[in-house]
Formats: sequence, structure tokens, C-alpha cells
Amino acid sequence: MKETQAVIERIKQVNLGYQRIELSVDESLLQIKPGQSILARLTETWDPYLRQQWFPVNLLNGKLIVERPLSETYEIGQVIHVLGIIGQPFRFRKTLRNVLLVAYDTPPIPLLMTIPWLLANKVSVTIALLGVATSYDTQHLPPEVEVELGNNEGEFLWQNQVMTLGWADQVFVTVGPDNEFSRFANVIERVRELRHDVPRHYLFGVFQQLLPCGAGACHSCMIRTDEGTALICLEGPAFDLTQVILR
Amino acid sequence: MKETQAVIERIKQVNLGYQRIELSVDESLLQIKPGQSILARLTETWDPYLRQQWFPVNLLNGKLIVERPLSETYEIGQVIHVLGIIGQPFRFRKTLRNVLLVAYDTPPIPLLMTIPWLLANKVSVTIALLGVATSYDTQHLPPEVEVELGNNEGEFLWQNQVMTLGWADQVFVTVGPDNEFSRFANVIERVRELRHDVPRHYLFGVFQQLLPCGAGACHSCMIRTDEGTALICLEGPAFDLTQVILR
Amino acid sequence: MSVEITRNTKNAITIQTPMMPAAGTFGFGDVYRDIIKVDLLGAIVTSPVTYEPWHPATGTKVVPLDSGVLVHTGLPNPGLHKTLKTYRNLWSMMPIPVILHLVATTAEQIRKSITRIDEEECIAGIELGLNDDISAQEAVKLVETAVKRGEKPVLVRLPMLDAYEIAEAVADAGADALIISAPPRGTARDPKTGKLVSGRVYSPIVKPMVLRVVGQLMRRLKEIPVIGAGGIHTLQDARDYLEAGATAVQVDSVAWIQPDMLEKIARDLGGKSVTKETGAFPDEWYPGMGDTEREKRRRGESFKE
Amino acid sequence: MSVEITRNTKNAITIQTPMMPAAGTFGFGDVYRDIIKVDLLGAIVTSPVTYEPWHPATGTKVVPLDSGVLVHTGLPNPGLHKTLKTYRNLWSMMPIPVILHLVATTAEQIRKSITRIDEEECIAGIELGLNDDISAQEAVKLVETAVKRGEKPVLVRLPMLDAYEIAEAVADAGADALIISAPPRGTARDPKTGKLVSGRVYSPIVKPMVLRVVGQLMRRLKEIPVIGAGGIHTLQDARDYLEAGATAVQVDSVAWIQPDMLEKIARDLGGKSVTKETGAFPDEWYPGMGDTEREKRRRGESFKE
Ligand SMILES: Cc1cc2nc3c(=O)[nH]c(=O)nc-3n(C[C@H](O)[C@H](O)[C@H](O)COP(=O)(O)OP(=O)(O)OC[C@H]3O[C@@H](n4cnc5c(N)ncnc54)[C@H](O)[C@@H]3O)c2cc1C
Ligand SMILES: Cc1cc2nc3c(=O)[nH]c(=O)nc-3n(C[C@H](O)[C@H](O)[C@H](O)COP(=O)(O)OP(=O)(O)OC[C@H]3O[C@@H](n4cnc5c(N)ncnc54)[C@H](O)[C@@H]3O)c2cc1C
Ligand SMILES: Cc1cc2nc3c(=O)[nH]c(=O)nc-3n(C[C@H](O)[C@H](O)[C@H](O)COP(=O)(O)O)c2cc1C
Ligand SMILES: Cc1cc2nc3c(=O)[nH]c(=O)nc-3n(C[C@H](O)[C@H](O)[C@H](O)COP(=O)(O)O)c2cc1C
Ligand code: FES
Ligand code: FES
Repeated sequence: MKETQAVIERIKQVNLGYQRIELSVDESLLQIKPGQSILARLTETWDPYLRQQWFPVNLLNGKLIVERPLSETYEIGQVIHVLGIIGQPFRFRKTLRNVLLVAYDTPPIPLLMTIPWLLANKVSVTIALLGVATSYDTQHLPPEVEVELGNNEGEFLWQNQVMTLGWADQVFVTVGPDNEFSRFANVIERVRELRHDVPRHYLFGVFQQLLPCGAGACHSCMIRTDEGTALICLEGPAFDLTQVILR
Repeated sequence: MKETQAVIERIKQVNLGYQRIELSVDESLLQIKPGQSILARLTETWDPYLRQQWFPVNLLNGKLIVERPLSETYEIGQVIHVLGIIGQPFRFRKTLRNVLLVAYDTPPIPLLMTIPWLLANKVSVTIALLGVATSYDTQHLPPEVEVELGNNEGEFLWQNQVMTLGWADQVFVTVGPDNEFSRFANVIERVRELRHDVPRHYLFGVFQQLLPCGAGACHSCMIRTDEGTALICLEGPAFDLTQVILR
Repeated sequence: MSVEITRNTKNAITIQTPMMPAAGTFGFGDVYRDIIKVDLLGAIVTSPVTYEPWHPATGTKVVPLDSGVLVHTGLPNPGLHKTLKTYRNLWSMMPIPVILHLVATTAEQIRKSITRIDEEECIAGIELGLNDDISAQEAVKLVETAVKRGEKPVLVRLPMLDAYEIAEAVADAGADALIISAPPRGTARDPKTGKLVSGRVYSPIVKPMVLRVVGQLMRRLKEIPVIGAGGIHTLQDARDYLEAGATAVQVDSVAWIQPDMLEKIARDLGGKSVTKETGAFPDEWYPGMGDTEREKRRRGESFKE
Repeated sequence: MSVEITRNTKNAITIQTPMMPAAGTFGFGDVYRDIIKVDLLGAIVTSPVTYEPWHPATGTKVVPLDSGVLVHTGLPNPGLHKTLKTYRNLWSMMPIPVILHLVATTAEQIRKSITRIDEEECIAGIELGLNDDISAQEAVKLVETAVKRGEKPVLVRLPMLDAYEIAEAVADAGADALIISAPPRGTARDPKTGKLVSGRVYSPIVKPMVLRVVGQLMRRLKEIPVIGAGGIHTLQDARDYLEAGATAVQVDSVAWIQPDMLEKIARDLGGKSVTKETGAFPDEWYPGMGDTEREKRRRGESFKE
């Protein structure tokens, strides 16, 4: 991990709610992989105090691309203080053919960097948008990505749920940040209803808790797993939901 | 006093260190007169917490002009929250022919709005720049203004001091904000050396203390005068230095 | 929605909206009348008053902090007699109760002050401001003096650092309500002079600290109204104190930075809620008033080339 | 410029730079080694350790504040034995003293912990962390237990709210140094869940409050080193504590936001000052390194049309 500076090179609105920002970054950040993130600091003042966690959505021509809400204002040439790389890459299986990404009551941004990577490796990608995520406009995603929209009640449910869960070799789920634990507990409960024996390394929760340090120093992102404890900032953001103690 | 919004219409660099900003303001602010100011808030966050005191330098075609250091970044279209009008106009004598403005170890900005006003009323204006104020570049001031520069030692002294003080009907002095009181005490002491009987309403100190409220609510800008106490934000910024208790 | 904020049964103070400005942040009721509807506040708490006149402090009085400010005024005031003379008429005309903040100096001065204040009908109650370094024992002595002497309810404002220790003692001594707490004191370096300045710290960050003290004390204190005070900057901040058990709140330095927040909080707690989009009040709103300059620009009338 | 930070004459701790990270903000010495030169710090204070293992807290653990953050971790740790096993080797290799932060739970657990810690050469001293709601009497009991039991110096970290009350009592009970203070506790509403969360408040605004407590206590306390801790975010903040009489400082949450500030403060207090223009250290500086991206842009290589 390093403290570096990044510069905004380009800003482009990509759909109704989001803009993509192209960042010139320190070389060390070009090693970033799907699942990993950076902690960004935009001001010289102490308000806001915490750094923002930015999950890149792509790495293109040596530039890092991040996706941010349109409501935030950025400027070309703006310098951003970056701490990173944060976390571990998603642990994809070697023999991977179908991946299911699920965003439930939260924008799918932490999952999007997988898409160019998986498509380039000839893996099919399905993305299910549930709850408030259904309003996330996918027009800018590659056409190869299959999009499933949740039911109107905002439940953990979509039309081809049984089929997509069955076909998927791995599933990565991210949920609304209010009470991630009980949301993930509901997710695994629902998946278990559909697929009696949920195998290891199949269903991953992608945690989005606030990370004060991102370095393993503050211990506020510690979770319990069946092997002891783990830090989201060092070992996450993705954890096998069958291993996390969600109570 | 009102809480209103202003919008930046134009930004123009006027000398090596400063830019002039043209503001569209609420009608109520168009009553502002030399000596009065506004309290500006630039962000929606609480850092910085206090509003900045801005002394306009002119009122032109219904727009308020303020002068700010180049090191600060402003944008056309930027909205600024304004509390104002703060304070009382300078109390110029009716029969006024010569005014001396003195900026000592501080930029002369709080005094500049007097210039267009006085020149329009056919009053001659001399401005003395002392101490660090000597580095204030006056190229953008009207050519009618006579500029005197202080001696190299940064004292309260300039070449034609005796003459300019003698000729002036009124003198307005602003000083570096570190310990205004003892600085003003030095100023009046020096003026008394040169002009034995300093008359009332002749020598004014223009106070630049931080104003948390600007409204007379917090009492942190209270000073003592020979008539009791006074609030800089309500009755200032200019006070007759022969009346202020400067200990 | 009227609420009794003191337990002095004889002359209890009832307010219509459970909020008021904090002493020292609102003057004597004569400022902010152009900006907000003062009548909507629950009460007015005056700037601190002492029996004898006090001079303003000298030297640096304001030090900017990150998201806050340190202020040292010296509590200047013209003394009790002059203050009453100046503001008696104004206070008599106020449609809301006026609470006079009396600095708790000595028992003797408190005694004389209370005797004098008791003559004034325009004053609904007394807020006794305890020195930050006071011991529980001393505090009890001063509160007992104030309570015994007068007819009006005595509210006591506690220091933040020692609130736990002093609260129960002062409640037993007969205080009619507690204000928890006074802004905490601090020492900060004046960037202009390089000198350390000691004063009161005002900041939104004070709120979580004081809210916890209020929450903890509510479990211990019995039958004494508590007014929560410290760092309130938003409607939610004010609601949080009420949820923690406070009977009312005092709003402090936000009045300086955003005076209309006082009215917004008063309307919110008084049930006269604020319309979301524009921040306008229902009795003020007219179509199009949401079009602040920023909005107009968003709609395309941009000055950017 | 070595300085003794404890008065335990037998095993006094001497450090070369009067600063160290605060317990709970720096892990166990194994993090930040990529970012800063840990050797330049005066000492390391470990994350809090308990005799038995403690689980992480559940629910919201981090609430953003204006210019600050509220954090509630539950002080998770694998217990004393496992912690020693995991980090003993690392600590033995550290060129600076390692101070173990022990949570002051019960006398019995303190006794057992101290006996165990005394066996470890790699630990220079113990920082005893007092519960925020502890009474002076209880504090004395726990400190006496710790001091009597072991050979290593015992530093005691005081709560902010009751520091005045506890400091002298604990000093008399044999503490070898005082840390003034632990981050203050607070209660804030989690914007995500709407629930109130109780935890520690970290912010630059804490500094003026704690600095005043340190300043006041320095006049009362005799012959016990005080380590100033709270809200240090700049070099000047750290110097202010030393000027107020502290022997050393602990730097807390700024490490999370700007890790290199730890090294900057260490270099500043250690006399290895930082070059002004670039923030670079003298032994790192090379011509042109001041050209951050922002500077380059100022010089005209702008991306703006
Ligand atoms: C000997 C001992 C043993 C302990 N053992 C354990 C243990 O095994 N497990 C453990 O978790 N802790 C333990 N503790 C810690 C202790 O219980 C904590 O003090 C407790 O967790 C709550 O403390 P707090 O300071 O967070 O309290 P508070 O801040 O008062 O919070 C307590 C609760 O009240 C709520 N609350 C606080 N303020 C308000 C308010 N203003 N309005 C509404 N709600 C509010 C909070 O959300 C919280 O849920 C122990 C302590 C001691 C001394
Ligand atoms: C009965 C009574 C009568 C009083 N009468 C008066 C009076 O007539 N006039 C009056 O002005 N006050 C009076 N006071 C107020 C009292 O003296 C104040 O407490 C005093 O002004 C300083 O208090 P403080 O809380 O500001 O102290 P501190 O914050 O400790 O400040 C005291 C001085 O120490 C300095 N200092 C503080 N911390 C540090 C530090 N960490 N490092 C270096 N320097 C530091 C400060 O800059 C300040 O100059 C009275 C108080 C009482 C109880
Ligand atoms: C008995 C007493 C007398 C005081 N007299 C004065 C005074 O004459 N001048 C002054 O500046 N402050 C005086 N103070 C105020 C203190 O210096 C201090 O400012 C006050 O207690 C809290 O003020 P602050 O909130 O402005 O920091 C006095 C305080 C007390 C308790
Ligand atoms: C004796 C004792 C036992 C505790 N046990 C636990 C525990 O098992 N789980 C937990 O979340 N917190 C536990 N705590 C921690 C408290 O809940 C509280 O978090 C801690 O005292 C301060 O933590 P903070 O700084 O994270 O807010 C314990 C505290 C004490 C004093
Ligand atoms: S965010 Fe601090 S340990 Fe993970
Ligand atoms: S600035 Fe508050 S009274 Fe003058």
C-alpha cells in the first residue's frame, strides 16, 4: 500500500445517474484487480474526514476508470490523494464458465470491474439488479452481459433465479450498506432454499463497510469467520458467505 | 441583515497577487457603502466553520466587486452564501477634500471601496502602503490616487508623512490582524508625536477581527470605548482611535 | 405541544416548542429579529449577566478550528442593573419566556442578583452558569443559595467535563432543571499571534460527546427536566437529544453561521415542518421559490462558456 | 534527544523521539511498514489486548462525523497468549520499545496478564487502559494491582471526561506515567440505519479540549511524566502538547487518513525536520520532487481546454 496522487484526465457521463472518471495514477496502482479498491481523499480540509472507497470499473490504456454519481462534482485536472491498493482480488475459479453478479439495494459498481476481465477470458456474465439497484441503468455495459431485473417488491428474487443460480460457477453479491450482515444472512438463507448444499467458494459477499484506515490498523472492519477473524480491508472485500459468522 | 445567495459572474486577475470577482447579489446588498462588508460561506461542509469577511472594493452596474488572493480558487457560476450587510459605513465628513488611507502590514482591501466613491465626489485620495503592504501592487487603482510607500524597515513611516497627515481631513488606518490593539496604539502614539492635538473624527482604525456572528449575538468582537463598549460587527469596522481603549 | 421545562411547581416554565438558543449565542433577544421569527422559538436565554459589570476580554478572542471555533469573550456585560434597565421593555413584549443567564460567581453576588431579578416580571426563570472548574461541593452551595433566595425557577448549566459528578448533587440541592452542558473549554493556538488561547469550543463534533453524557445521565437522574445542549447543527441533532430523554434543547453556535437553522429547528420540533425541496416553510412557500441561483444554473442558464 | 517517559527507575522506558502511535490506531506494529519508517517513531503502542479473547463488535462500527469519525470496535483481540505468540518475534526485532496496551478489566485478569507479560523481554512496558466509566477508587485498585505485580513500568491511559479526578489518585497509586487522554466517547446516529451508535470520537477538535486538560493537570501533578494524546493532526498540534508540559505525545486517527503524518511528526519532534515546500524529508529530497501533479498543472500543463 502506498500514499500517492492521481489526476482526473477525463470525465464522461455514462448513464442517467453516473459519470466515469479517467484517472492517471501512480504505477503501483496499475496492478489493481477486480475486487480491489482505492481510498480517495478529495479535499485538504478535514470535512469529510474519512477517505472514500472507490472500486475501479476498468483499467484502460494505463488509466484507472472509476464510476461516481453525477451528483458529485469533479474537474479535469483535479488532484486526488489515493491510498491503495486496498484488499484482495476476487478469487475466481480456474475453470470458470458462468459468473453471476448480484447487486441488491446498492449500485453494482464494486462488481463491474469483473466484466471486462471475465469477458476477455470468455466467461459469461449475468448481472442481477435487485431492489433499488433495478434503477441502475445498464446501457453502458457491454452487450454480452445478460441483465436480470428483480421483482417489483424488492425481494431477493428475479425471473430466472433458479436457472442463473444453478448455471453459475460463482456468485458475487453486494448488498445495501445498512446492516450488511443480516442482508447477507437473508441471501444465504434464500440460496440454501434453492440449492440445498451451497458449496465452498461458490457464494461470495462483497462487503462495503466504511474503512477508516484500509490498512489493518484500526480493527473496525473485523469480521468473524469459521476460521477465526478477518479484516475486510486486508482480506476482503469478498468473503465466502458460508464461512462468515453473520450473527 | 439577511441570509442570501450570490453568484460569481466574472473573475479577473487585477495584479500579481489578486483577482477581482464580480458578484450578482440580492437587492438588499446593493445598499452597501464603503466600510461595510459581507460574511461569505463557500462550502456546504463545516470546515472552514466561520464565514469569511469580504469587504467589497466596488459596486458597479448593480454587481458587487470583491478582491481575493489569487491563491484562492473560484469558479464562474459558483454560488456563495452571504450574510449581510455587516457594520456601518465610514463616517466621512461633509466638507471633505483630502482623505488618507493607510494599510500597515495588511492588504488595503477594506479601504479600497472608498476610492471610487471619494473620487466621484471630487475628494483627493492618498494611500500609504506600509510594511508588508508595500508589496501590494496598485497598478489597477485609478491613476488619480496618490500612492505612498513605507520605508524599508516596515515602520509606520513614509516619505511625505508629515505633509500627508497634515493635509488629510480624515485618516483611515488598517493594520495587520495580529494584535490589532497594540498596533493601533502605536499608530496613535506616532500620530500624536506629529500632530499634537489629534482631533475627534480624524483618525479611524478599521478593525479586521474575526466575526463569528456578525450580528451582535456572540459578543466576541466587543471593544471598550470612552463611552462604554461597542461591537465591531454592528458599529464598526471603523472607530475613532482617540475614543477606543487600546489597553 | 407545550412542555414544562422546570420542576418548580409554583412558577414552572412552560414552552410551546422544546428549543431555545444557548446563552451567549443569541445576545439579549434583540438580534436576529430580521432573519428569523423569534416568536417560534420556545424561549430566549440571554447572554451571560453578572451582578457587577464585566469588561470584554483583551487579546485574541476567536480562534478558527477545523469544523469549529474557539471563542473567549470574557463574558462582557454591563452588570445586572444596567442590563435590566436596557432590556426590560423588550423582554416584557416578548411572546415567549425569557430566561436570564446569571454567571455563578459568589454566593453573595448570587443572593443579591436573585433578589433583584425576582422583582422583574418579564423574566421567567434564571439559568445559573457554573464555572468549569467548580467542585460539586461549591456548585451545591451556589445552587442552594439561588434556590432558597428566589421565587423563580433556577435552571443550572453544567460543565461538560464534570457533568456526571455535579448533576446529581445539584439536582438534590434543588435545581429546577439541568442544562447539559455548557460548551466545553479548550486551548488552541492563535495562528495570527502564535499564542495559546483558552476559551469555549463550538463545533458539531461536540454533539456526540454531550449526547452520550445526556444519555448516560438520563438513566441516573430522576424527576428533573434535562435540557440537552451542545453542538446541535441539524434538525436530526436536535431530535437526537429529545430521543435520548431531554425535555428540550439549546442550540448554540450554528446560529452564528446559519441563523435560519434556529427557526428550522424550532419549526421542526414544534411540528411546523419545513418543506424538503426548497428549505422553505409551508407558510412561506410559493411556486418557483425553489429556484435558487444554483438551480437556475442547473436548468441550463449557465454562465460557463 | 532521548527522553524518559516513565518514572519506574528500575526499568524506565527511554525513547529517542517523543512520540508514538496511540493504542488502537496502529495495529500491532505490523502495518504501515510500507508507508512510513516505523523505526523513526519513539515507540509502538499495540492495539488493546485482553487476557481472554474478545470478539469484534457487531452492527455499525464506524459513523462519519463532520471533521471526524466515531469508531466502535469492541476491542477485538485474540487474547494475551495468542497475541504474544503471534507478535513476539516481530516485537523482538523492533529497534524501538514496544508498549503493550492492556485493557483494565478486573484485578484478577490484570494480575494474570502482568505475570505473563513479565516473562516477555520484547515488551518494554504496559499501558493500562481504564474504562471510561471507572471511578477513581476502582482505578486506584486496578493500578495498584498492576504496579505491585510486575517489574515493567505501568503507564495509565485516563478517560477524558474524568481525567481531573482520576489523575492524581492514579499517580499516587504508583503509575509510572499518565496518558492524557483516551479518545472521548460519544454517541452518534448511523446515517445508514438511523440507529444511535456509541463509540470513540476521533477528530482534530478533540485536541483543544485535551490540550487544556493537559495544561491544567501539569500544574497539579508532580514528578510523573505525562503523555499528551488527543486529536493531533499536525506538527504544531504535537508541539503544543510538549509546550504544555507533556513528555511525549501519542498520535491517533490521523494515521488512518494520512499515514505519513506519523513519520512527519516523528521527524519534526526528533529534530529531523521536514523541508517546507514539498513535505519531503531531507534524506529523501531530490531537485524537482516538489512538482506534484497540482504544481505541474499550475505551471501551465493544464488539461482544461
Ligand atoms: C466489568 C465490565 C465487563 C464488561 N463486559 C462486556 C461484555 O462482555 N460485552 C460487551 O459488549 N461489553 C462489555 N462491557 C462494556 C460495557 O458494557 C460498555 O460500557 C457497554 O458496551 C456500553 O457502554 P457505552 O459506553 O457504549 O454506553 P452508552 O454510550 O451509554 O451506550 C449504551 C447503549 O445505549 C444507547 N444510547 C447511548 N446514548 C443514547 C442516547 N442518547 N439516546 C438513545 N440511546 C442511547 C447506545 O446506542 C447503546 O446501545 C463491560 C464493561 C465492564 C465495566
Ligand atoms: C471566583 C473567580 C473569580 C474570577 N475572577 C476573574 C477575573 O476577575 N478576571 C478574569 O479574567 N478571570 C477571572 N476568573 C476566571 C478564571 O480566572 C479563569 O479560570 C482564568 O481566566 C483562566 O481559566 P482558563 O479556564 O481559561 O484556564 P486555562 O485554559 O488553563 O488558561 C490559563 C492560561 O494558561 C494558558 N494555557 C492553557 N493551557 C496551556 C497549555 N497547554 N500550554 C501552555 N499554556 C496554556 C492559557 O493560554 C492561559 O493564558 C475568575 C474565576 C473565579 C472562579
Ligand atoms: C468571578 C469572575 C470574574 C471574571 N471577570 C472577568 C473580567 O473582568 N474580564 C474578563 O475578561 N473575564 C472575566 N471573567 C471571565 C473569565 O475570564 C472567563 O472568560 C469566563 O469564565 C468564561 O469565559 P469564555 O467563555 O469567554 O472563555 C471572570 C470570570 C469569573 C468567574
Ligand atoms: C470487561 C469487558 C468486556 C468486553 N467484552 C466485549 C466483547 O466481548 N465484545 C465486544 O464487542 N465488546 C466488548 N467490550 C468492549 C466494550 O463494548 C467497548 O467496546 C469497549 O469498552 C470500548 O470500545 P470502543 O472503543 O470500540 O467503543 C468489553 C469491555 C469490557 C470492559
Ligand atoms: S479499515 Fe482499519 S483495520 Fe480495516
Ligand atoms: S461578531 Fe458576534 S457580536 Fe460581533
